[in-house]
Amino acid sequence: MTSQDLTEIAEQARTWLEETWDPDRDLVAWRNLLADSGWGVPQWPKQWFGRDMNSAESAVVEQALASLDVVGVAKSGIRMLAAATLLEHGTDEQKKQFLRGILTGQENWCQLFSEPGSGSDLAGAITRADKDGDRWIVNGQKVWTTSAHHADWGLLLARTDWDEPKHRGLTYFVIDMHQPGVRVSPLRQMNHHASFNEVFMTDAHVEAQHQVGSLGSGWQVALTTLAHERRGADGLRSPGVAMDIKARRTGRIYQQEQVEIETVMEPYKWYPQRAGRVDLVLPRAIETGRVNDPAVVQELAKLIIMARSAQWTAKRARAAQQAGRKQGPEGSLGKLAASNVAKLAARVHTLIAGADAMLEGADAPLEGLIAEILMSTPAVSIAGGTDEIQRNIISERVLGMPKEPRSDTGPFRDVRRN
Amino acid sequence: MTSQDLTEIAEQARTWLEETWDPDRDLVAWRNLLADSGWGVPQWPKQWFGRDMNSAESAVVEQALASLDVVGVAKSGIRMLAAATLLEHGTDEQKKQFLRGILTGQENWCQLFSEPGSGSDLAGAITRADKDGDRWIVNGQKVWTTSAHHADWGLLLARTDWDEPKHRGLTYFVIDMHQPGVRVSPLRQMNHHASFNEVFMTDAHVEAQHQVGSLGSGWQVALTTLAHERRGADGLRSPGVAMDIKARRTGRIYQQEQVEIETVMEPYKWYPQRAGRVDLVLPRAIETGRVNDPAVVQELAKLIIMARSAQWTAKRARAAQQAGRKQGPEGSLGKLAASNVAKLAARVHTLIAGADAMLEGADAPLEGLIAEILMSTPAVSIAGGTDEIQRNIISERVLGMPKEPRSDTGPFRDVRRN
Amino acid sequence: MNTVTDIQFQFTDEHQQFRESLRRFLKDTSAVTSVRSLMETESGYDQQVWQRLNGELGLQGLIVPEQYGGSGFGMMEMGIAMEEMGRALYCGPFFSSSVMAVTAIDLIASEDQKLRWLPQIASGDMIAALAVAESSDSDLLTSVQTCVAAADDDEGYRLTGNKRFVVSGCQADLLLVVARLPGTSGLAGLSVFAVSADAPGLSRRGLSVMDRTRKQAELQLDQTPAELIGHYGQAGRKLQMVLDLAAIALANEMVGGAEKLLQDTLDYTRLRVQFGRTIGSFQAIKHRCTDLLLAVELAKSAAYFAAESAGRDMGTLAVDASIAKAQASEVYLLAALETIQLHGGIGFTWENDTHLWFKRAKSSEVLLGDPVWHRARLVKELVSESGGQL
Amino acid sequence: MNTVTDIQFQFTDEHQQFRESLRRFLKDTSAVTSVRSLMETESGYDQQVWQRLNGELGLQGLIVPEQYGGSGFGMMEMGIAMEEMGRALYCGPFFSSSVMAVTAIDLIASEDQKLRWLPQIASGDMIAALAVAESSDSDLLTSVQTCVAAADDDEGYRLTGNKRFVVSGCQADLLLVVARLPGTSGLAGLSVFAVSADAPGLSRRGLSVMDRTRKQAELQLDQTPAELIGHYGQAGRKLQMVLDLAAIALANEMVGGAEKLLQDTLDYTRLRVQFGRTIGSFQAIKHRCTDLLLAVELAKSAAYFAAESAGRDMGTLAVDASIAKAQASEVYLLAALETIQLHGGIGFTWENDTHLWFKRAKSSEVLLGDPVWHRARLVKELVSESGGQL
Repeated sequence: MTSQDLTEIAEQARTWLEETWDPDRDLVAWRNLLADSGWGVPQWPKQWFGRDMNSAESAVVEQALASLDVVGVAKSGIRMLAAATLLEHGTDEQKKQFLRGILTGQENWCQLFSEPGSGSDLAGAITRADKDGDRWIVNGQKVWTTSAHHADWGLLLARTDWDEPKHRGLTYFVIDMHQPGVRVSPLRQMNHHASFNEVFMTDAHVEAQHQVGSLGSGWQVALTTLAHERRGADGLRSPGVAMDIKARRTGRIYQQEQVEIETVMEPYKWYPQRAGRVDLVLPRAIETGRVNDPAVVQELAKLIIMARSAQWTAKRARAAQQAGRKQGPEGSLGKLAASNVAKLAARVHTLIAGADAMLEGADAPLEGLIAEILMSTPAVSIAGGTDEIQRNIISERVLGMPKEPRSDTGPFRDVRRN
Repeated sequence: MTSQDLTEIAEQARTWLEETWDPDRDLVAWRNLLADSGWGVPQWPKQWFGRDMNSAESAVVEQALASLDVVGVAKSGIRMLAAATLLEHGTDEQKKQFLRGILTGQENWCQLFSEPGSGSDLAGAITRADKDGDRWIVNGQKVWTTSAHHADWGLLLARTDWDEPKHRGLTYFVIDMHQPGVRVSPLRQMNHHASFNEVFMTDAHVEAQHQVGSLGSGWQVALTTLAHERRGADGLRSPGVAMDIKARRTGRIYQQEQVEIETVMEPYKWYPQRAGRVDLVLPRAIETGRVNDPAVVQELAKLIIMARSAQWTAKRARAAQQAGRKQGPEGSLGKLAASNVAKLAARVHTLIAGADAMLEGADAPLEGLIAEILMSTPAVSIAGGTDEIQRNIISERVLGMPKEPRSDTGPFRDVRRN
Repeated sequence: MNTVTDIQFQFTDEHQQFRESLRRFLKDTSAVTSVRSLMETESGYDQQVWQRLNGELGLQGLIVPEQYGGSGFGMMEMGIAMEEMGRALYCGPFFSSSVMAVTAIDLIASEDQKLRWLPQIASGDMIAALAVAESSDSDLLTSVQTCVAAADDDEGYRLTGNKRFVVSGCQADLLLVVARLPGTSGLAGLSVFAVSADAPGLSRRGLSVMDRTRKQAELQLDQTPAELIGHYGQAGRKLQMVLDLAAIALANEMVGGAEKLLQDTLDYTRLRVQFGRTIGSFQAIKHRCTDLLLAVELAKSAAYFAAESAGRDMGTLAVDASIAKAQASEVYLLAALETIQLHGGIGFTWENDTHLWFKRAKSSEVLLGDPVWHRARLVKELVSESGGQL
Repeated sequence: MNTVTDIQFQFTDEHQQFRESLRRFLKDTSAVTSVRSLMETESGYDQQVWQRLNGELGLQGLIVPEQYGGSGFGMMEMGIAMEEMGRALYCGPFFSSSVMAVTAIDLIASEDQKLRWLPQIASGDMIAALAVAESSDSDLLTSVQTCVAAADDDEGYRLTGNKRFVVSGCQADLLLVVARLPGTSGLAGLSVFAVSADAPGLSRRGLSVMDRTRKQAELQLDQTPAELIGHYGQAGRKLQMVLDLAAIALANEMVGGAEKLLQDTLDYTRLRVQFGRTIGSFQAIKHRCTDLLLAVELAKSAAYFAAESAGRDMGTLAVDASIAKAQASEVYLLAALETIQLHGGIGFTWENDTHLWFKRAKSSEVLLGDPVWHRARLVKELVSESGGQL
């Protein structure tokens, strides 16, 4: 790949965009054009709305879109996880049925993996799918399902064979969320938000043609989804569109997109508080005068040191990656570091707030923001894999420490479970 | 038991002591008298130098001895562990041979349990004893043996059967330390002291009659020794004779006893520093002016709070015991608490010392005492069972949490080891 | 028996019986379902249970001297009561009325005032609250700015100022308000005044608190008529003792809550299976539970010691209170965080009960002085004891 | 390539080669057996290795500008060198001479002085040391009391006072001594003076230090003749920069040591079998090693960042240095304590090597300011940056 080629690609994309892009188009109509042109997801295969491009090439295209502030294909929520999974493991029929709706944003998705009995141990799912003629009958309960209440389709992991070992008895399906056998119920959190749902499936149906991957390969297929989920989690943290660009925008497509973003981002609006809002700590300490207490200063400093070091560690990992070096341990520590930062931030916010830490809502500092931090930070060390699971994984994969003896081998039927 | 009886016993002991005690007697001669009278170890059986007394009765006798400042039988070192083990598991012949020498202090003992390959896992000992006609041939290495260099006899745990499971292939012996096959080598610590030894046994001999308990019962016998060791560890922490009493003493027996004590206590002289010397912290902070730094004050306060709470927890356990209530969790936490206190104390001593924490010896604060604290506290969480082992034990025995799956069952020959 | 007897931690069989009967009572009357429904009400407590608490256990007058209609018990018994209430997250104005207000009246009020108020408080018929704090500052007394002035008619006094964080302030019939003589600072010039709940110039408002199981109020006083309690401008030292006794009671409540959380965690880890094993069999979990046990037991010892010692030696009250409160604050919060963590996702839900205790822990941490303040004061007291200077 | 490029952490292949060649060199010349024998000698280092360090790697002049005979590299390269030396516990006056003294001369001295001293230091022929501290106080500069007076003969100056904790002070040929104009305080009135090792009125004595792998000295100066470096009484701010650069170098050394200890621990837990399993397979040990890894990696990032940033933006030097030093101090000590603990009894013996690094960690923790001081300063700098007042 020479930079010559890249320049050509950029040129080509820009030409098409300049001809086609119109901010007053309808959002779905535009995205259909994007999908058909292959410029919306150039890294996808040619026969499926893409252009078979590598990451360097598609980065160039992305830049071309960004430079014109063009609205892209729908990427929010877990739709891109669904797409990646279907592209890798789906049948042509499935790709034909689902990929376009994913890109246009007309159909929403959710992920049905976690269960009340299998939080850390996802492969221990006991939601069952039993074959009944041409379809599957699904019974069980899923949990922690973001956006299940406006999802059209669900990525479902269900047990189809109880005699195989745990990881080998699962099958992966796409389930229609709009059917009587599926009930979605919001799950309120201790911080008053309700970002997740429980999903109850009682004799719910899945068509045989909506099985993804072969029978019993569900765990392998799920790993694809999970790998993309991790990448997506990084994406969530990336900065959005700059304010000045936003201010310049006119056109109904932007309004339509904004509505879409607000709906999708609704469950995540407390996430910055969950992370501890380290940015607020120094200004708060100055404004309350607590910065004059050397005991408070020590804790404040510990937090700033930890938070900056965590950022630097992430940068160090990216720099090494960009320089083409193999990943060192620094690349695996982000989640654990974030968890420590959030915990310490809650301590420091309490120290600064003093008795005001007892308040919430309008009476509380920053109109309840501090209270939201204090009530939300405990989630960081749990959501998306507990700190304990993180430590297991890092100790084995990064430090190369030996695995513990396992207690869950053998036929799943005989494995102890909740 | 009425208090009438107890008064009578006290009277009886006092009468005998007043008749017999003479501080100008020779130490060994006096202890022989004590042993023969049964007043030296009244809780021991009548036929073995005791009076079959219960703990309330023997406490009364002990008080009578103390009130006259009478020198008691030799109790130092691990001789009382040897005695307790022999009394419970030894043959009459063994008791006859060893008990008197233990009480008079003429013979010294050491404990040969730990090995380089079995520190936390004492029952994993691989020192072997092989039967050779009328005696046992011992080969192997022991470690962490206090006072091995002036011991006459050793309490030895050795493997006699490699086909039995770990805990069942061990046998307990008394080994003569004065023989060519036994070599004692001091083990220097990072704090410059050398309180322990390595003991190398190469074709060392043990007479058949010096086997304690039955073949293969070594672990059971060792548990007796270890139970008394824990009690002894508490004893080590108990206050010695008050200074004013010491000052009043005249008589050669006291001098002889003093020499004995100094020899025996030599390996332990850094133990107060190992525990962190919390007593020094506030005076040092005041004297250095560091008490004026609010950041230092916070750490100081944390230490004082932890140390006092640990003391109170021990008192609470004793009070409950004395009130006849069954032991609560508070009784099992002393060692872990002491370990946390020592760790924090080292931090606080460093904070107070500032750059002086780099020094040792005469240049250093308190003539090196602070340096000794800093170099000794890391031992608290290891010696006598690591914190990790403590946590395993407490979680299972006190909290009733389930055991982990074991990897060391089956014939010892097949168990993975160092 | 000729054994060395420790003077501390002398819980008797009667203490044990008291604890057990209270625990039974609270199990019946303060189940978590009740707590959940009460916390959403305005008053925040069940009037009937409050009456039974007096009728069946005489608890409201636990530390009220017998001559004023109470049971005449001390802080050790109060410690037990608070510990059990903390365990059950009992919702009611007990801490405010029967601990803070009773202690203040008992230490500061005149004989006449005691006769007027204590019997009613002891019977549970009157609810009283102590209003000290005005800001987020941990140094409650020195930060008092509410001002007292003699009334125009020369009868009584008038108070002007704002009070915050008044525990059960909206529920109280009688408000004990700390105010300062103009021009004074620190502990000097402080007095306590009685203000009737319907006094003119008083407005009360429920604060929006994170811990809904313990209501707090904001008071605004504007030339509000008030009756002096005790001697004019000289209550500073006594008030510090009142706050210390309250902190000790609170510390006992907190260790009760912490122990309850530890127990929940142990129960859960013994039941919850992941990877074919109960999670309580994983070594990392076992070690953390052990560390939590250690923390809770140390905090209990300090809370018990302070309560027992308060009945014997008021000279060490400040030190004991600060040790107990600082430590209970850290440990209760730790217990709450560990309980959430070891429950996994479910521990973060509203449906799971842990957050109720978490919010009580968070709240108690900063009520009556945060741990940093208590630690600083502890060392200050020890240094002055030791004759050193700080 | 069209990807966002981070400006930090740009280690090049040349950096990697430099690191590797130094690591190989130290593996050969600074094996722990050598360290053990050198630390018991008076000079504390191997003269031959010192010469090879210059001859083969040109290390002594690493950050000496090229016009003075050095390699003209920056703190990023120095960070690598120090990290590798910390890993190997290299014994020699490198930190003193090639970091502290070179930086001081480079930032403060006149052209003439640079020409006189830097080439000799760069070649390893002259060893220089910087003498600042006089007490245990972490605020090295403000606590300077060593006094300067004009010499009677009006030629040069005379210094009187005591210096402590002078790294390689007994090994140095040239001593750079910080002294104060009478009547000044804080950073005002400070100068640096060159004092020859054989100057009259100077006596040197090796301090008895816990970390025998890095010698320290006490200096007594009694009317000792000295040559002024730079401008009279105006070196305060520059000296603070020198100390910050030294702290950054030290932080890099420390993370090298910490990483070495982590590696030792991992190696040991993978080999050591107890209860029929390697202890590294026990979950509690795995989690602790992971937490240690996290700590070490964060500290490395901060140390690397500070070193790299020092070459780019001296405006954030104080902040970067304090972050790096405070964190490296905590982490190195943690690593040492965990390494001892996870080795069990053997980890506490003299025979095991861990204590050598433990003592270096303990020592580095309080050298050039303890973590409490650095944290306080960090916040002070950030507040003043943000325009707030402290």
